[in-house]
Amino acid sequence: MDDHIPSDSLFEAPPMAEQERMVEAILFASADPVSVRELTGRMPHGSDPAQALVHLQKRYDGRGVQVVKVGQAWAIRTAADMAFLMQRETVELRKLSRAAIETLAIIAYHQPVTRSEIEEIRGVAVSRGTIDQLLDLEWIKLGRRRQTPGRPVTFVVTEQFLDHFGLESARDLPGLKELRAAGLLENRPPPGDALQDGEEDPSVEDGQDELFGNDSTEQQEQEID
Amino acid sequence: MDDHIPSDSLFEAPPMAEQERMVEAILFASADPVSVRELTGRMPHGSDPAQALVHLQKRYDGRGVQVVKVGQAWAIRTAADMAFLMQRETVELRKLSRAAIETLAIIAYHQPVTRSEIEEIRGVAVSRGTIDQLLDLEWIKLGRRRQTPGRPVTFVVTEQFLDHFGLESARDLPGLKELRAAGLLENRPPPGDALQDGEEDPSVEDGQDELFGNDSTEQQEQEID
Amino acid sequence: MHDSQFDTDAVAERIAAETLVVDVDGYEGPLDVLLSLSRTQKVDLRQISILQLAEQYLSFVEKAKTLRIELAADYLVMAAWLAFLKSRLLLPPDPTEDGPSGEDLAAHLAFQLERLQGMRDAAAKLMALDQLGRDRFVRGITEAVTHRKNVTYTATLLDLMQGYARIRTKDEFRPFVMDRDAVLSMEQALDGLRHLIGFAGDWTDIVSYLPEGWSSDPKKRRSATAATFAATLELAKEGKIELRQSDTFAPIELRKKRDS
Repeated sequence: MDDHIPSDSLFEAPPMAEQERMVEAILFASADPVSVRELTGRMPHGSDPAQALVHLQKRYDGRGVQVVKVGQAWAIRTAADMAFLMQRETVELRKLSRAAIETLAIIAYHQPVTRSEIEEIRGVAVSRGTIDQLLDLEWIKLGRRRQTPGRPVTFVVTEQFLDHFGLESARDLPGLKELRAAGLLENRPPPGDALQDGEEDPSVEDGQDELFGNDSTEQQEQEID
Repeated sequence: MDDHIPSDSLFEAPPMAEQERMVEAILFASADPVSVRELTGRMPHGSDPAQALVHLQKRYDGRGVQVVKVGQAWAIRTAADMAFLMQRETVELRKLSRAAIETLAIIAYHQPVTRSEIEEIRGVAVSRGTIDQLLDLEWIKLGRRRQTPGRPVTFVVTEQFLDHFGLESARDLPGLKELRAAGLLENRPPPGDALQDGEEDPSVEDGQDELFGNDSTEQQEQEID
Repeated sequence: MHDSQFDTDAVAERIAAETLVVDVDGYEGPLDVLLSLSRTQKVDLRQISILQLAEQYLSFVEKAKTLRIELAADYLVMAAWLAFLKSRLLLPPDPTEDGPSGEDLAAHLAFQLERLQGMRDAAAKLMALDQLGRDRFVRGITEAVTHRKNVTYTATLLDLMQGYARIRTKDEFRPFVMDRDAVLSMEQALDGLRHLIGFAGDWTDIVSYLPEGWSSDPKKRRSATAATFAATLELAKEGKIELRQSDTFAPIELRKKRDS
């Protein structure tokens, strides 16, 4: 922290207009989202890419390409209404089974979620292949283990998932608020199972908090720590 | 020709601002530069991509990326002055190889020392590359030639070497005895030696002399004289 | 007429049965079947009659049985559970029995169905979003960030010292063999003694047999004493000399064996 102040005065940061050009150049050059951290690392000392991004996003508002936020990173993507021009660029999306799509949705809306919770919601066993396929697409990844007996692994969605579906964060999932308001994201224990599930309760509420409270990415960073 | 006129009137071309967005999106997403003919083919009937390109080029004038003509086709490219952002210099710290460290140590402890002396002490040949690397690092330099048959060159350590290792002079290098006291000797000395060390204090100091003196210091002094 | 009507019914039944076969394959487990059946009630999931649903499910399982369709175990478990639920819902509550009421169980089942439906709807909304590679596109011409690696070699003083110590220690083991100026070997002592024992007519302290120059330096003296002592033992074994020591730590004395 202390280092910053003298170095800021030692090396003058480029004007904001220049910083905006730099961010523009870097984002255009990359197919993958670029994190603010990486932008900071590549731009001259003292630059404020977060600020430059605000300007840049405004500049591209309504253009044929858009500056979008993906988790903690940024990318330029074509505007969705231009899709009809892009037959040539269209990628054959792997056909996902109904099981895979439902499993993905459950992970996205309930994350972090364990396999047995997914099974409880779908009322059917989740095949290894379904999870593998989603892991393979890099749309889901392992989250931190649940602090319950057996310490089961949880699944969370990835930045690639957000990028693919054009979401800034997992909080922007469509219909999330309604589902939550209807109480459908609660992990309600079956009656009679109260004892067994009572133990899990705190962690379940944790899970909800994680989804709505912190950003999912933050939570992932915590995991790394 | 005749077909054109009715179709132009049948399908109204999108507004120029929309056409500009389309060109922008196509150029952005294409893996290769796109010709005007291709743009015409992809855009709605009646569009004038050439005109849209003029607008788009003007819009990107002075930005971090540029709309440029590549042969007969068009592409969005990084502005020339942003090229530096596409390079990432990383400084990789690499440990010196064992051979290099040993060679350097011999030079430091025995300087000035010839290559054949280094080989004699190490018991293995010293590769040209190792010496070159040390010369390159400016940690050693050529000393004066030895006044023996063949007049072999000698090596000595440099100021940079002393700087790097935080030494006032090569004489500050710890002696064998200190190395042993510091537990740096990998092999335990033979029992007889330990006895010697314990009992004969003067000879211990002899040992030090041996280190610098016997072969090296004397020579060094002779040279200096 | 009647016959033909019967035939028509039979055909319809067979078609229904075949549909069922196909449907069982298409179902994603018993909850999915329940969700599908619940749609036939044509009411909001929240107003669904769980009792009616349980009956529908049980008849579904019955039908599957008559058609000899192998239902997976979880379908049968659900059937058993729903039969239990049905009895709970129909019979007046037994005050002696513990556990959740039929209403609680039914409410939970309704919740599960609603939640599954909620997830289905969410999945559909998710897939309807503008997907990358379908609706939105990434940059076609990317520029790789070239990594210019500047390799800086480093070594610490410790590395240097360890390196040197390594070499010097290697050296030390060589001198251990050659550098024997402070060590008298037993062979050397033996050689010397063989020459000298001829002159040893009477008991003499073995210390006096130490070679010249080996008695002042303590280290040399120790080595020479040990070697000489070992040599005298050898000679005694050969029967050339006799040894004696009057007391612990007293001088060890030798003399030529008289008989020989």
